Amino acid sequence: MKFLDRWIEQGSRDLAQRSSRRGLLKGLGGFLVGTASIPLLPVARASAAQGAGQPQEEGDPSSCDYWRYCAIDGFLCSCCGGSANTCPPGTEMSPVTWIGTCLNPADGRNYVISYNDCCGKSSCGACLCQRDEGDRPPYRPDKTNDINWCLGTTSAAYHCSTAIVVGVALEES
Amino acid sequence: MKFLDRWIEQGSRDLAQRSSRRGLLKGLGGFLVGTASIPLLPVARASAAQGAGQPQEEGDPSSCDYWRYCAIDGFLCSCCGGSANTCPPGTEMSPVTWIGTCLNPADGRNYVISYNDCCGKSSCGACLCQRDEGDRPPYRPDKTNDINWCLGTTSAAYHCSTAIVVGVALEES
Amino acid sequence: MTYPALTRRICAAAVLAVATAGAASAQTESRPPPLPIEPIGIVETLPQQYPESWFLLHDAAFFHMSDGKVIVVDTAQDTVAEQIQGTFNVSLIGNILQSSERGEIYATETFHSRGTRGERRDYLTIWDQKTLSPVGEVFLPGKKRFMGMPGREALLLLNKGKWLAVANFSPASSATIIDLDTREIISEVATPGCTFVYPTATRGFSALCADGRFLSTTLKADGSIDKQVRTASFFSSDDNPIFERPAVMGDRAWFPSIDGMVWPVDFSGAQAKVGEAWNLVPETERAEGWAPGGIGIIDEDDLGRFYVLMHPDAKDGSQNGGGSEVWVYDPKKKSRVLRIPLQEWGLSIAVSRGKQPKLLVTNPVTMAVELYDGQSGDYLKTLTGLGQETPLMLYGAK
Amino acid sequence: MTYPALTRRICAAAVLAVATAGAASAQTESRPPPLPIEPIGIVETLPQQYPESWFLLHDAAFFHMSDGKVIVVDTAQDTVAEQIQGTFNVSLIGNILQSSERGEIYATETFHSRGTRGERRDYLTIWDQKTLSPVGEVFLPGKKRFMGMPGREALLLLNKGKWLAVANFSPASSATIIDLDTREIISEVATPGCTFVYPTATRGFSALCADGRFLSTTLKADGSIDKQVRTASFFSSDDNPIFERPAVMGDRAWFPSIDGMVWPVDFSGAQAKVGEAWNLVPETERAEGWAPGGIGIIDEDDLGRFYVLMHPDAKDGSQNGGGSEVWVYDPKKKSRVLRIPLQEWGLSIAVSRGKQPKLLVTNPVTMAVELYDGQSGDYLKTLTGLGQETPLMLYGAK
Repeated sequence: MKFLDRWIEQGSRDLAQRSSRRGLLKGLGGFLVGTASIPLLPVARASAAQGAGQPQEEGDPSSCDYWRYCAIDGFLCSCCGGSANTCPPGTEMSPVTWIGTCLNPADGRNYVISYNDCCGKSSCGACLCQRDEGDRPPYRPDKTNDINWCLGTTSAAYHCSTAIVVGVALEES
Repeated sequence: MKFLDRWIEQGSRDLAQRSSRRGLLKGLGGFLVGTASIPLLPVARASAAQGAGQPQEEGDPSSCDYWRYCAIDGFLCSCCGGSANTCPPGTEMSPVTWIGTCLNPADGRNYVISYNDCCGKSSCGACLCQRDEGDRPPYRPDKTNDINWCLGTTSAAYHCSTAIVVGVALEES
Repeated sequence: MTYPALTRRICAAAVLAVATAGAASAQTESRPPPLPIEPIGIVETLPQQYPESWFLLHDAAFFHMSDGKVIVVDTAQDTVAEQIQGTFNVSLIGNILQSSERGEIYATETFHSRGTRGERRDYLTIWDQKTLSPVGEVFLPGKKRFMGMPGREALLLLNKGKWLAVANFSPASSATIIDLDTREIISEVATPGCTFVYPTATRGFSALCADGRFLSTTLKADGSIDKQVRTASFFSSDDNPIFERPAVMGDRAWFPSIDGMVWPVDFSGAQAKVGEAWNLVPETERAEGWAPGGIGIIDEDDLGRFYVLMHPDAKDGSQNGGGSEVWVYDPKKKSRVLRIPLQEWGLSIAVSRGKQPKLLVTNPVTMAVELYDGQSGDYLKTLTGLGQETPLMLYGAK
Repeated sequence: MTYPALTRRICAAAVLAVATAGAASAQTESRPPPLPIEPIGIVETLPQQYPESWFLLHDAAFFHMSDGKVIVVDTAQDTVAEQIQGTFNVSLIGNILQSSERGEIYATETFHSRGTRGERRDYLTIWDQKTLSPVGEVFLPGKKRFMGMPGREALLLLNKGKWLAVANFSPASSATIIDLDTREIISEVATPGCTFVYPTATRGFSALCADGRFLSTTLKADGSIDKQVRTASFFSSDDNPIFERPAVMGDRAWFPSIDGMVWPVDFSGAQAKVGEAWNLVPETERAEGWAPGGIGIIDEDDLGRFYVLMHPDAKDGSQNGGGSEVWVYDPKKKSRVLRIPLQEWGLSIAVSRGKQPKLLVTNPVTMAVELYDGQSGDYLKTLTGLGQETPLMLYGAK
């Protein structure tokens, strides 16, 4: 028990409280926003390596910084047995959801991303990611990630969120 | 326990991982055993102050070191809105349970302690305490704390454990 | 329940020991008498009225949502054992509302027949304040009760506390009106394009619309619609959205916007009246980019002031992330009266009732809650080890 | 589901954008073509047979027991995204057992109609290995399925994998026999004073008794009792208790005792045959007080060796607390063949199948799991951030 006493005397109590809750800090505390300081990794997508003649994207789909996740708030299905656009085994994808508009740095286009939730198992718990860009309160249902989108599914249990390309947004230039 | 000392010397990175999981370390990791190094606090029990003519006990019923908890493994009801021998509001006390034999240092007697669980709400989560003295595997039901004793209650949800004096054990001397 | 044979033997031995204990101690003159046998089965209760120092911590358990709970805490105490008064479960990110007049706490919950799968059933559970036991429930049909980050705007007491409105979102939006005397649903009011329930007149509620208006509904004595009217649009949910979370004092409310303004709203009549917005950030500090942010971002005290969780360097995406300070406002003067720097960071706040308000803040780094003095702004203490996972919403006890 | 009006508008705009995207990119010659529209609703599946590097982590969620789960993990991978293959929920500290022949995982679960309250119902849930979806369930009547710290001795495949035995404890003890072809209960066998289910003969099971014996039961083809016999008492549950957790290889098992001995048991016949105990601790190290301890304290590999979680300075109360080393034994030689010092501390262990066994250990300090080489004892890696709360039991995938 002595270690506890010393530990408290050391004044390290506060430090020690942080722990794996750091994950919560990132997600629920909202400090984590995609930054350019994190290098983008090559994505495992066959088409990405095939040059300008093929559609391109880059980045790590299991990283919160991945371009598609600009408006996300939840557990990344990529880390839960699914992928950026598929659900983990035994879950069900919600047919209704919120959408975001994210810039794909590999081709300079803005895409409409549909953040369909995977439902029917409890919180995946891995890779909590909160970016919230363009997020609006629930009175704007199309743009809100603050509600449980496991609607129209057989179970309301939220497991993780995907980020599916559903179209190119209107080009600015 | 030495590994813990070394671990602390290693620096605050590891320390930072410990967090409120400290509770788990104590309970599930089983390092916490009542030690005499922690001073016993006066218990809020009217009879305790009244000298040798009255029954006596001492210690802090919300501390894992409290004498009654010698065979306990679970959340202390004292920390959950109950006390050492009562259940928190809205729970139900299990009628069957395991028993331990604990030495009351205030009168030098061994008492039979009944660790009735309080049931019907999910894990209290506070003051996890695992001491396991005299604990036996579940094939010895009267002496096992490894099973969920929320049996014979309307709900099987385990909330916390009490430590009720049900008798004086046979005196050794 | 029957013990197996062996257990019976052990128990018999214990009882025998008790019977002989008196004799044993009589032989040991120097010893005090033995501790008495204690009764089994006693369950604690709480006071009829919760003291001012009590708070409700809604731990929605973001990692275990079907096992969320509310922890009733006395912040005046110094140890976990004294702080925790009791708990009750709230399944699948529900919402809660306390009626001290009725001595009840209402909670929307969702259950599945197999935990996270199987048939879904939604309920309003009615908890007794004194026993923390359920004293009733109302089945909520249609699998549509609002289920999202917990907040104060999904449940509303109206009609002098006799009725309860439950906001629905499927994503079609409506409100279910429940008679709390009979514990039955008396009506459902569609609120197309508008969400949540804010107090309006005596027997009505307003909802907040995607096109920047309020939809105000007044109800007849049987719960059916008397009148539904929309205000003019006063904000753009694309360009200068407001938070859905206001400070509410009687029939007045203040809605902060994501860009740091606040809109006063008069809910006393049958139609919400939106006043002129004023800036939450003093002019000299605007370059620092302060704005509200978090989950439970706002609360009010009994001294007529409201509290907002603020963060600097606001940008798109930071509006739900919490803040480093709580700013206190006098809405009559339209000015900030106190600035409370937090120990670390805050995600949600709540204020206690009474003449000496205390501010409780969820620290998302440690998931502990910190207590501050509402008048001096002084940090008072940290409450942790309460068995909490993610106390996403806090409420001063009523 | 219908979107509200506004949502429909937004979605229409998105579709319009897609339609014109081809034209837009044609005008921008230097750019690659846009990403294609992706299908919605795709759900992953797993291979029919789980690779040797896969483990099942049973996270009983000690702080949220109704929301326990199993995480299927590939320990050969280096990132969380690659490691996690999927999860399934197991409610209220259930137990699991995998049948790779049937491609199914069995889990005992308990549900209440209102989460933690209301009617209790127990089930055996049958999960498909490939889809991690439930493909069947068997209602377990009597509210008596064993519910305690998870382990491998509460469920047993027997009759060449056609039947499943479920240990009951109410605290009266019995076993329920389920036919896995029909997914129906075929019998219930009382095991008075004896608990758990260990393999015995082809169509039988043994239970471990409070008086230090085994009760062996063989069954008829219809599941009814053929014969029940008790061994002589070989230990005292007061003085030299054994753990209920053996290493099992075919019809042989090794039961460690709390004081550091191990009892070999031959389960090949209709009656368990207990051999002579030998000491797990080499003579020269006995002064250090080594003994087994933890939750999942023991496992075996396909090389005929078994692994025990050991701690020094053992005393009354330390038997469930875990250990600092894993010791590997050759039961034929009755000797330790490897000593694996853990990075920090271990609470439960499991070993993978195959010729190159890996050892996975729950670290109760961080609740991460650590991987070691089963032959060299080398530390290989730590897996964490898997969404786990308390991975109390581990299983090598079958």
